[in-house]
Amino acid sequence: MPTPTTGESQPIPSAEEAGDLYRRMRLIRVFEDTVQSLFQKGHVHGTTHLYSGQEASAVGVCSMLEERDRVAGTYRGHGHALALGVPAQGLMDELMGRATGVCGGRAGSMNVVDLEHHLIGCFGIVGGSIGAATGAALSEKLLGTGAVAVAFFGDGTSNQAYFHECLNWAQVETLPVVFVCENNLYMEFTPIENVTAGAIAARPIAMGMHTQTVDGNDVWKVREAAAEAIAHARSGAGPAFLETLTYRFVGHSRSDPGRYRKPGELDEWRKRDPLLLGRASLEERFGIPPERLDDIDAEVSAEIDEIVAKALAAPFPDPARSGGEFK
Amino acid sequence: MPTPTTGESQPIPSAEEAGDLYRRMRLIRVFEDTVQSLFQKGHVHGTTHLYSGQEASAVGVCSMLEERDRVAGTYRGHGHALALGVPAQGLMDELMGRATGVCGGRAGSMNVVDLEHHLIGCFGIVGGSIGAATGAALSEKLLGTGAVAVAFFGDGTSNQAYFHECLNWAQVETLPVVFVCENNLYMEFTPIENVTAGAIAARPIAMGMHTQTVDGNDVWKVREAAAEAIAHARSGAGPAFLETLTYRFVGHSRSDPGRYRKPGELDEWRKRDPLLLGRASLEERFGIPPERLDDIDAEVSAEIDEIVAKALAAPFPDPARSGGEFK
Amino acid sequence: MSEQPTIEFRVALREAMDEEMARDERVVLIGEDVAVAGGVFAVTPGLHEKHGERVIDTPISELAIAAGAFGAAVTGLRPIYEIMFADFLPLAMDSLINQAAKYWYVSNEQGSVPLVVRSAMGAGGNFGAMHSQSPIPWLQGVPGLKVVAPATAGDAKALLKAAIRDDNPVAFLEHKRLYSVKDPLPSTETLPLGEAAVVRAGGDVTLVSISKGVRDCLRAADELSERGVEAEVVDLRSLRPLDTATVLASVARTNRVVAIEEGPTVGGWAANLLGIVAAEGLHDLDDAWTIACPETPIPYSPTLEEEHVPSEGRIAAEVSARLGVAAEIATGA
Amino acid sequence: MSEQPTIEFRVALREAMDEEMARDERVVLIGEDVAVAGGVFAVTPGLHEKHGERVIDTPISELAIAAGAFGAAVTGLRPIYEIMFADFLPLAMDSLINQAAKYWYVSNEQGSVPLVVRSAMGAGGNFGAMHSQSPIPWLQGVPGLKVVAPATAGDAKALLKAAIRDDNPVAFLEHKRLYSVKDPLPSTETLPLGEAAVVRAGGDVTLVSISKGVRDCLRAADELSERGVEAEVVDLRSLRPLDTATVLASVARTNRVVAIEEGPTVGGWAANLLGIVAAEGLHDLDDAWTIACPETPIPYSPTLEEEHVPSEGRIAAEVSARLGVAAEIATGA
Ligand SMILES: Cc1ncc(C[n+]2csc(CCOP(=O)(O)OP(=O)(O)O)c2C)c(N)n1
Ligand SMILES: Cc1ncc(C[n+]2csc(CCOP(=O)(O)OP(=O)(O)O)c2C)c(N)n1
Ligand SMILES: [Mg+2]
Ligand SMILES: [Mg+2]
Repeated sequence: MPTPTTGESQPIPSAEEAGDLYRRMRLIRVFEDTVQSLFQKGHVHGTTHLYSGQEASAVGVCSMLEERDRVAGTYRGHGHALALGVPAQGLMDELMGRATGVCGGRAGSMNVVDLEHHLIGCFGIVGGSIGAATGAALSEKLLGTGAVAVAFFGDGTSNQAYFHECLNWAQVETLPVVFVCENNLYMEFTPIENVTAGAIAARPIAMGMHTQTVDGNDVWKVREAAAEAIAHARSGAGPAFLETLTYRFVGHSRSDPGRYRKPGELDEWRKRDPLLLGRASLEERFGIPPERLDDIDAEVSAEIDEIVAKALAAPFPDPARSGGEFK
Repeated sequence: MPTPTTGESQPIPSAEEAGDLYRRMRLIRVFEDTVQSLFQKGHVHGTTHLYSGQEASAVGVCSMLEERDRVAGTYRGHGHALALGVPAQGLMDELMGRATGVCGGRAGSMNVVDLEHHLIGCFGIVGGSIGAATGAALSEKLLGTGAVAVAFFGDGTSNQAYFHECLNWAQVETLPVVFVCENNLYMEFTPIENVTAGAIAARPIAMGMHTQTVDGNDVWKVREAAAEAIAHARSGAGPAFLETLTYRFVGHSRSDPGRYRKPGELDEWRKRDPLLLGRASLEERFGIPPERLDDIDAEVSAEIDEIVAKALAAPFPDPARSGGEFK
Repeated sequence: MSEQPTIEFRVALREAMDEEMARDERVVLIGEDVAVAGGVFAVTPGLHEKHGERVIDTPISELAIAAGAFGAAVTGLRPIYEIMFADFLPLAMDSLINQAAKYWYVSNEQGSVPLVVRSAMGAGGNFGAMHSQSPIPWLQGVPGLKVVAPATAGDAKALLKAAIRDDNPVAFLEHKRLYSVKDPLPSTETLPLGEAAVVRAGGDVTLVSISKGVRDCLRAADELSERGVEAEVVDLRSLRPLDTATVLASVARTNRVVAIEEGPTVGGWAANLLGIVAAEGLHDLDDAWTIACPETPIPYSPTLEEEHVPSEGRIAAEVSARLGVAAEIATGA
Repeated sequence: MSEQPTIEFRVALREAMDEEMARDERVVLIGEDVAVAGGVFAVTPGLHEKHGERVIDTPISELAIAAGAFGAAVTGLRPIYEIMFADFLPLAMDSLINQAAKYWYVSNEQGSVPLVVRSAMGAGGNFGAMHSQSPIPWLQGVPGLKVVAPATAGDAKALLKAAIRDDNPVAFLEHKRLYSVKDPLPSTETLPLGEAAVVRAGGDVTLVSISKGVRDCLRAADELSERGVEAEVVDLRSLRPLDTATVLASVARTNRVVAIEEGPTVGGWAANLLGIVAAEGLHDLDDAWTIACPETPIPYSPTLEEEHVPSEGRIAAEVSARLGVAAEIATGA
């Protein structure tokens, strides 16, 4: 399972690293497809918000981080977690409410925490990730760790209190934080332009923040932009804002007829599936043959099958051992 | 007591109207000086936030409003209230906690409401005025009244949740609201530039909002800009943002040594006292002789003296008659 | 029961809003995805189509929604706003608590604030700790706010209509596990806010609850009845104003009261109610206690969540156990 | 008493923060005008000069402050943040309730959240309805949060130090009317959170309160003593965890309990406490009631505010009146 690099990664990596990136995106996709079907079968509970279609964003950004860096994700956080190296088994067990889950079954899909794997947390409340990463960056600054903090969040989140207050504060305190706005065009079922005045990126720009907008389905472009944003934040020059333009292939959450999509929109974006783009570029740029990529696909599928089998066999948490007063 | 005009006012009015504007600014100044001394004597309670130095902002804006329009002010709201035509007697009685106060002594300095005189309320919590005016504008729009709503607030308020969320929402809903940011350079004791990323006006601009910045100590310039902002909002084109650059001559609130002021800053601004500028322009532009202005000053002082005498004689509210369940 | 026409809880809410919007042009509905999409709990489909621009989709801006509704309420509209999950209410609370709830009093009754905030609360759906809370503890101690939570579809319709017609702010809390229940149509157009109802008569013990808890109590009462214990069940319907008179009258009959809350005991409404009962009716009391949640956040996993929240089984078990114990003490004394 | 060295409440708070910042590099202080200006209640002067960038002036961004403190707390710092008036806490509450209070539990105890939010609460200063509230009703029902409010300068220092050393979030509430009181220095470095104290012994009635209310009770107890009633006074010190054992033990001695709250009865902690006492110690209870505020917002005018808030005079008067009545009933029975 790849984890954040030691910082020596260049946006354009070795063929082996490139294969790993593809594998990571593939893992997220298969994981999410599997979660969807497990949800329908009643093994995953509550609700889920899947990351399918947006893989290049998290994988691109996280692959440029260092061991010391930390990340806050969202309720659409399986992709953020897997991109960071949170073990897929622990994540799947968590979603299935098992004692073996990364949070012992207490958190569920929306609120996963895995401190060992750099994940401060996934935040079920819109904007929460921004606040958490801003605070983490305050730690990094005051403790002088040289680390950066990353917040993932969606386009719709740019209209909310956390966004405005934290961006401003991070900028005046020159905090080492990268704000990654995953613009998938929709806030739930509402087209983002219906509820957003002006361009999202105009907001950090108005605060004098380092700001980039990038094709969020092209993992190489994301890596390139992320490298710049992370370097900016790490240099002590203050926060960076990175908007990744992407699209969600599946429903917003568990039930979603998708009537809000513009005609043909989904098909257009499917042509720009980050996995398709990834495959093409691996062949073109790195000369990796399609068979090797098929092998990766097969390996990932096998891995997930095994994970599901284990998860299904894992015990549920014992309520008698839950609870516990705060230390 | 002048009240909002019928909308026929031009930014450059008749000599008589001009005299009234000066009188209004003078009234606010003397009112505030009086409140300060009554506070020190223990007749005004709790805390006060005085408007001295900022008079041209509220008087300029409010003098361009129509009868149907509505205003939300702040804890620094005596100026907002008096500019709107809230009777000085009722306001003074309120500050002195009397039963005859405009809110029967229940509100006090920070939370004055006078619906009869267009004042939705003064809001003691930073940002509250923005929310109230945004909502009022929603009423105006849906009820088709043709009215506009005005929110007054300070520079420091631009870093807070209400500001961001309401500006965005007002813009996407094209609400008839004018956001008047009274930039007096300080958020309490903190220089605004220390806590604010970029220029305040860059924020509404980033949302595509009609935005102006104007000399807030020159009542004519404020009127001119306000006329444009109000016309824009009233036309149905959406909100307008008006930043009035001004300065507070007195402490932030009851106790404030003012150590945060830059050396010489207060003196510089005192040279641009809106009352001095007002007097000069009345003489120059309208040929109103200084003696007439001295008369106004004397009349205002006499008026306030009388008001204070009445307020001191007014009864305190009877606790037995307070309370009352909600209707 | 089977002959009466029934209505689904979410439809009851929809009809209440629809009818009030038809009745009064000033009623508007504001919220995230309430208009075109019809709400994430499918409560509001059709309202936008019917009432047009009076049903408004907003950005994710809970504070602006609350404050906008407040500002609109004091200037001529009668807004209903939706905070999707009650867990998000804290984001809106400054306006709700400091603006809406205070205005009528502080303005010396110059202006009232006719708004309703609707919100989906409650556990039992495995939504995890931040999408399952009851916001009652945060809201009940706010003078100037009414806090209403219906237990049946019929009450939901009548109480929501009353809330919309009320001239001051009402927090209207809808338990997520109730949206799909069906109940008889309401027998009255509105129900007064702040009046509890005795929904089952019984002489041995009074069970008091609100919202989904009332249904759990009714089922528990049936179980208890089989064991020979007749429970009276009081549906508070509203936690502010709090109808202590109805509870006291019931306790005067039964001498034992149990308050069942989906939330912690410390800082919760259940123990608060018992305290008021003790203050006003101590001489009537032979026993009083709460059945509530552990003092932790709400867990996600089904096995944990199920044990966390009071269930009909737990209510029946605890009541019979404690009555047994109480009887022994009485005998021993 | 007069010989003991004393300390001013605000200085006690300052010393607690200063000493903890000296002791532990990870402790930082964040808030509006807390650094250069030293805080609007003059609690923090000198800390910025001494501890440099660890004392941070912020924008008016209560939510960012709270969330920043949360994020910092889970990544290595131990932040104290100040919300200037407790009335502004709702603006910060999403992070406090949904992030800070839940994290330790939901993360399955992977990460704790060592933060303290300090805030000035309370009426009596004619600050009006939005600058005078007690936030206790909004916060007490939040599992995962501790809620502490000291009554004396000595306790303030020891409890604040304990709060800073605590590994999970603590809301530390400072009554505005106490900042200038002087009391003896604390006798211990810290005091455990969640332990009440019997601060006056007496056999006739138990008066329970917290923060400024405890001082009112002590003065009322002196008055009552002159009338021949000996009141025991319990200072809860913390409302979550709630030390019911100390209250129950006192009630077992006195058989009468009055809870005095600066806030409404409905939804307040006082009746909640009485409910818990009733549930656990009903057989000890001869009488129980609350002395609290009317169910309205807090008025500004001195004549109104003075009557709104429980005072020593009202406590003494109500207790003697009710004991008189109770005595008669006892005699008549
Ligand atoms: C404060 C808050 N309001 C509303 C919600 C419900 N909600 C969950 S996701 C979502 C849409 C978020 O849109 P966006 O930021 O674009 O992220 P995306 O879901 O598209 O990734 C909403 C409204 C929430 N979780 N938190
Ligand atoms: C939400 C909130 N936070 C903090 C305060 C305390 N406070 C009152 S006025 C003020 C400064 C406001 O600055 P600005 O917006 O520039 O307005 P000004 O006072 O300069 O007119 C602060 C922090 C408050 N009333 N409300
Ligand atoms: Mg989106
Ligand atoms: Mg200012």
